[in-house]
Amino acid sequence: MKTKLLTLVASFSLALITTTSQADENAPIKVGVVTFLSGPAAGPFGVPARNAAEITAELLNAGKAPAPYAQKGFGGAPLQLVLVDEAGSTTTQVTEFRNLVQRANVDVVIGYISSGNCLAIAPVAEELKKLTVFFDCGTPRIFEDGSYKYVFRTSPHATMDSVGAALYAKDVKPNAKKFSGINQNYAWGQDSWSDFEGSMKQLIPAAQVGTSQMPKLFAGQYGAEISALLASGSDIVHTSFWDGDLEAFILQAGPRGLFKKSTVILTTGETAMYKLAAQIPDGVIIGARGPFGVFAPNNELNKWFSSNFTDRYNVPPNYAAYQMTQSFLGVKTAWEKAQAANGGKRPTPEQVISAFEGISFESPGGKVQMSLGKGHQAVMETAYGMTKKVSGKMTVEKVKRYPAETVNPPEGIKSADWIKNGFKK
Amino acid sequence: MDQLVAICIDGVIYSSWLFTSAIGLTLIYGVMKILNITHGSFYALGAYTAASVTGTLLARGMEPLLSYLVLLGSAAAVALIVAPFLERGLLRFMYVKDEVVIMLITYACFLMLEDAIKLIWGVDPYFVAEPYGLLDSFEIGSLTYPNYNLLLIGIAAMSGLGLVYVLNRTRVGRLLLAVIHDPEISRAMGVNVDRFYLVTFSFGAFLAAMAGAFTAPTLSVVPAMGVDIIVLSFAVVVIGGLGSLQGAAVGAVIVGLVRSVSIHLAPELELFVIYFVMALVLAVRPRGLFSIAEARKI
Amino acid sequence: MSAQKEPSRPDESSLPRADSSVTTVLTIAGAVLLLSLAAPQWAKFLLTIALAKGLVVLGLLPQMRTGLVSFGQALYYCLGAYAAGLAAKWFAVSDLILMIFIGGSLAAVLALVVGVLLSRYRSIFYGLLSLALSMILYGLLVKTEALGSTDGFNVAPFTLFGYRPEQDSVRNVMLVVVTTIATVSALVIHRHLRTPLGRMTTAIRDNEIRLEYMGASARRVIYVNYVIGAVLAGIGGAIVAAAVGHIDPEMAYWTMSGEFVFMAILAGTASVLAPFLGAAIFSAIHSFAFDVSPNTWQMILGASLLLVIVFLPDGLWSLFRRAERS
Amino acid sequence: MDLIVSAEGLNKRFGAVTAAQDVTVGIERDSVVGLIGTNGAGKTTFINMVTGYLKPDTGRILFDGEDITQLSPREVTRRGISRSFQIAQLYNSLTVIENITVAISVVLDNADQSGFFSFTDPIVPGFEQRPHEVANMLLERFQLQAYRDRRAQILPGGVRKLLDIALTLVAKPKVLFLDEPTSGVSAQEKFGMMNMVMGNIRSQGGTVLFVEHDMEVINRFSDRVLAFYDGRIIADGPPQTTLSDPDVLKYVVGGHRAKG
Repeated sequence: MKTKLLTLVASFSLALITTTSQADENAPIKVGVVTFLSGPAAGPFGVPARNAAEITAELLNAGKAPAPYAQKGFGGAPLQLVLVDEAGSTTTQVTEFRNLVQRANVDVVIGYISSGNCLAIAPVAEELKKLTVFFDCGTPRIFEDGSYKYVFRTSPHATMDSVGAALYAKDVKPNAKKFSGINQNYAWGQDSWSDFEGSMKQLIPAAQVGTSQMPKLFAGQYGAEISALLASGSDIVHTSFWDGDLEAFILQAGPRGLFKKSTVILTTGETAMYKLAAQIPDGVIIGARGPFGVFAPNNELNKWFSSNFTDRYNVPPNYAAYQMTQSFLGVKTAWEKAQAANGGKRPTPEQVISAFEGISFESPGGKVQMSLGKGHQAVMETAYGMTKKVSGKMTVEKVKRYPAETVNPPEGIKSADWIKNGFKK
Repeated sequence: MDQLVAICIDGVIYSSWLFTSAIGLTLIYGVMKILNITHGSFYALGAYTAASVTGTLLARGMEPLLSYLVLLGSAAAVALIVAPFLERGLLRFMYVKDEVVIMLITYACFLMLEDAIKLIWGVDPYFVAEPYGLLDSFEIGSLTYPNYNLLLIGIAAMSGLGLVYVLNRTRVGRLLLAVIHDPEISRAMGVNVDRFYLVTFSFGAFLAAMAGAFTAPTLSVVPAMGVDIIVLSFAVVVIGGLGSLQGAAVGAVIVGLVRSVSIHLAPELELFVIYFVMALVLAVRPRGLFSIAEARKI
Repeated sequence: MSAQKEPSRPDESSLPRADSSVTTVLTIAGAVLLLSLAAPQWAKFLLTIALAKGLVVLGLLPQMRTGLVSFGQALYYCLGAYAAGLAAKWFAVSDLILMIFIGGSLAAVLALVVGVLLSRYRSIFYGLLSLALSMILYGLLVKTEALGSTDGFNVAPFTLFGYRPEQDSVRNVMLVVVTTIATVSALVIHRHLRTPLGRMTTAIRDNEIRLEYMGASARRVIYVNYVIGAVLAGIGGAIVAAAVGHIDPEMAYWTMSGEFVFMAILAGTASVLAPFLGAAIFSAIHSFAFDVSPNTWQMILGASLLLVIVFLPDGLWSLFRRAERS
Repeated sequence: MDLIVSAEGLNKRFGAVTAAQDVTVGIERDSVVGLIGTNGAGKTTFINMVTGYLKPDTGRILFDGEDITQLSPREVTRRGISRSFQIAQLYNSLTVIENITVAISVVLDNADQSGFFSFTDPIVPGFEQRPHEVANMLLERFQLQAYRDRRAQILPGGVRKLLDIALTLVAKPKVLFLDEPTSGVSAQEKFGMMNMVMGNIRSQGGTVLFVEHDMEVINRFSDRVLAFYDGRIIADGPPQTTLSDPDVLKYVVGGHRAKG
């Protein structure tokens, strides 16, 4: 044990030395990357995101990215990744974040899938004055309940998913009588459902709630819930399940004919659509938490990213991967803008931040605008579609795109209120 | 009416799943007084092995109906390889220690096995959905149930009754009861207690692995799937009374039914059901419903 | 300190009287404080959390001496944290000491009630019932969306006697406060274990029937120890809430309780300082494992626990004893 | 006559086994009573009932005129009845001195002398001495000094017995039951041990009932003997008369010999 303590101290003193070399222009830029490397969220989000981070850093360092990202690394300086597992309590995560910043002396932290962790990290990032970019976590509370200088989120927040889902539901089932939901019994599931329910009440006032099932997170067994959903005789069933729970739900609901009985909306369905191509029938509504994966625009950047990613890891990138790369490109844009303003010299964090606020940049998922939360929160368009097998291959049809301003609240209005007031601008 | 039927069916299905998942735990505790946290690891190992092996074989064009045997086989394989290694290699040296300390030892093993699983299978989910859909399905009112559920109920019943038979009707069973009652005296009387422990532990592990293996087709096999099953089966066996088979059965039925009632009538409460029942039962019967009486001390 | 002489055993025959250990504890505490104030920021935070969790483990110590292990200590850890957090959120309480006091008292109130029930339980059932109770709190908090469900909520920066420490001195203030509380608690527990009541704790583990035949009430002893444990857990939780600045239901989850027992076993119950050692080492291993192998840290954690249990049955503290003997 | 303990018509069955049948007996204050009988004759059951470990199916037990039939061992002990055990009941992980300290602690605690805030040694009720003085006195009286810091676990059988008895004396009992104090002690040592034990008890006064298989010991130390057989008291009186009673010779002494 003692030796381990020593190692810790040693690593710290090492860190001290490295910091002194900050001044040098092309010294590597240390990027702390925090995603789930263990636990249930590792498979669907954590590891794809880590892979995306690694391949993106590698391609950027090699200068192998299309315009406008052709410049090496960030403003010519190579990127050096420091990985941390997001697993464990928020206390652990706050501790590890501090270690990242003060022991590993990273220049910027990109990460966090769990909303709880994002909420906990934000104030700490302020305290430590460290540029921190959330790439995936969903809760709108971060910039609606707080205001931060050093914290950015380059992915749209979760409200968009539910509102988009409701809009699509209205488009395909304008006169639905009943809608139900099955969502995990924790913040993400509860928020997703209340946003969806709220939006539906606005969009299809006639529709009633059949049942709202809230199984325990990672319950795995949904027999009874599915019976309840079947019995409710709903036209629409909404679920924000992800990962194992989503897949288990599909596997169990399929044979029991839920997909035949009701139109099912899987807001994160994109992560499962290829894996479970055999089990997902046609006509299931799926989303990707934004214009990612199958919904990504057909542009240079997307081709570059998805082809490189697929070649390396033999699977197409899912939305978590897209969001990670998006964060890197966002920071890169801000960094280089600041560096240019700084006469080509390495910008201070403050300069990067002021450059970052309110910018818009291109990502494999399309246009990203940092237009909420005083320019710290991104908005994007979103898209939903219906599954359709074409010669055994899983695809989406009837894809509808909803522009950013229709699925995101305007600056200064909380998502919940915005929905309650009928999406008034 | 329709709902009542649904409640019962769902309850029974879930109960049988719970029972299969928990019975191994209560068996090992009953015989060895070990509250075995690696139970969750064996559950996960069973699921992973079953999913990967069955998946590959089916891909190689194996007769689908054989997949059930493969599921069973993979569970057995897991138990035969990992369990003896754990019991002979580590646990048997620890029996002198405190119940709680042994429990922590299994906790440590659980942590390591978690990562071991990750190293072997990675973090991507595994699927083996075929066996679930294979057996057609039955209709009740407006509800459809795959017959696979009946298979699960059968497995639960068989493993339960099987154990009861072995314990009460066979010579081995009686010897085992003797070992349970007093390992020292049994040893003195020439019973090979060590072998009984080895076999019990391996069989308990097998039951856990089997639960995992036969659950695998109904879900996606992902990291940490063994974590929740631990507390869940703890709750079930504690409600029934640690170390008691009929207790585990009753516990499973109670939890299963209460849960399915709450899902159909008050979904909001589902989250607490198990712990409420557990706390309630313990408050009334400190050692669970079918507790085994303590021997007199003086 | 004298309690080191033999593991998990009260020392000698002297019933409560001031003894050498007081000075020992004070010196060690002082040394720790001085060293840590010189340490880097991240280490200060690591230590603050470790000491706070050490308090919870300290609360486990008397219970473990009676041979009872609570797998639900997280109940009071979380309760203390939420009590402090809500006091800050709803009543704009920001004073660190007041928050800690509130956390501790609320834990005490609940424990005084629950303890009546729990003191009837022995062996594994004591642990399992406490586990069930903490999981019920977990469920309740997950259900309360008003409090952010599993996301929890942030706790505003604290003040101390009306002044808000500067950004860069926050860690030091925190550290001084925690070290003081830890020291006092350690001394209180040390003394408690040497009072007639405390003397009975180990006796219960060894032979409860005999103790009853001496005219003592084992239940009372267990009850008192349980409440003490709850208060310390509540205090620890409140400190963590203030230090981390965020709280969520995870704090009541069974794995959290497991972590506390883990720490307790790691260091052993020989001395009232052991819990803090255990917490510190655990945090160190954890952070180290995260550092060197983010993909397989559980492996390292599990292995180290296993090694300690197998080779140091009385916990790491026994190393000190050996050193002392040789 | 002045009865301190009186049992009236105690009956106790364990399933088919009759452990006590209509046991009625009065014990005079400050007497020394020997209990004899083959194993399973009901001696220990009698003790267990009087000390509250077992509840009789019928009948009642009076202590100083108070009905203690339904009281728990703790409550019985607090009223002044202590017992030692056939198999010495000690705190095995503690040293001899710590075992005694626990006993003293219980007495102090019952006297509400938690002493958390008092920084001077409390006075042990009944001894009017400080804890360590009481402890040392007992060590001395029972010749345990040599074992002072040994764990109870590793003590020789005889020493365990002595410590067990020493522990019972800390509460200054009015009535003391000794369950086979000399079992596991060699014939030569028996008398020495009994002398020491009885001496110590006498020195602080009180009534003694002790179970013993060795008739010489009974003869020497008891001034009254109760002979148990099949859960009943088949003879009761001074040693000489009881030990020469034909039933006793047949069922107890003989039975005992038969057992070897």
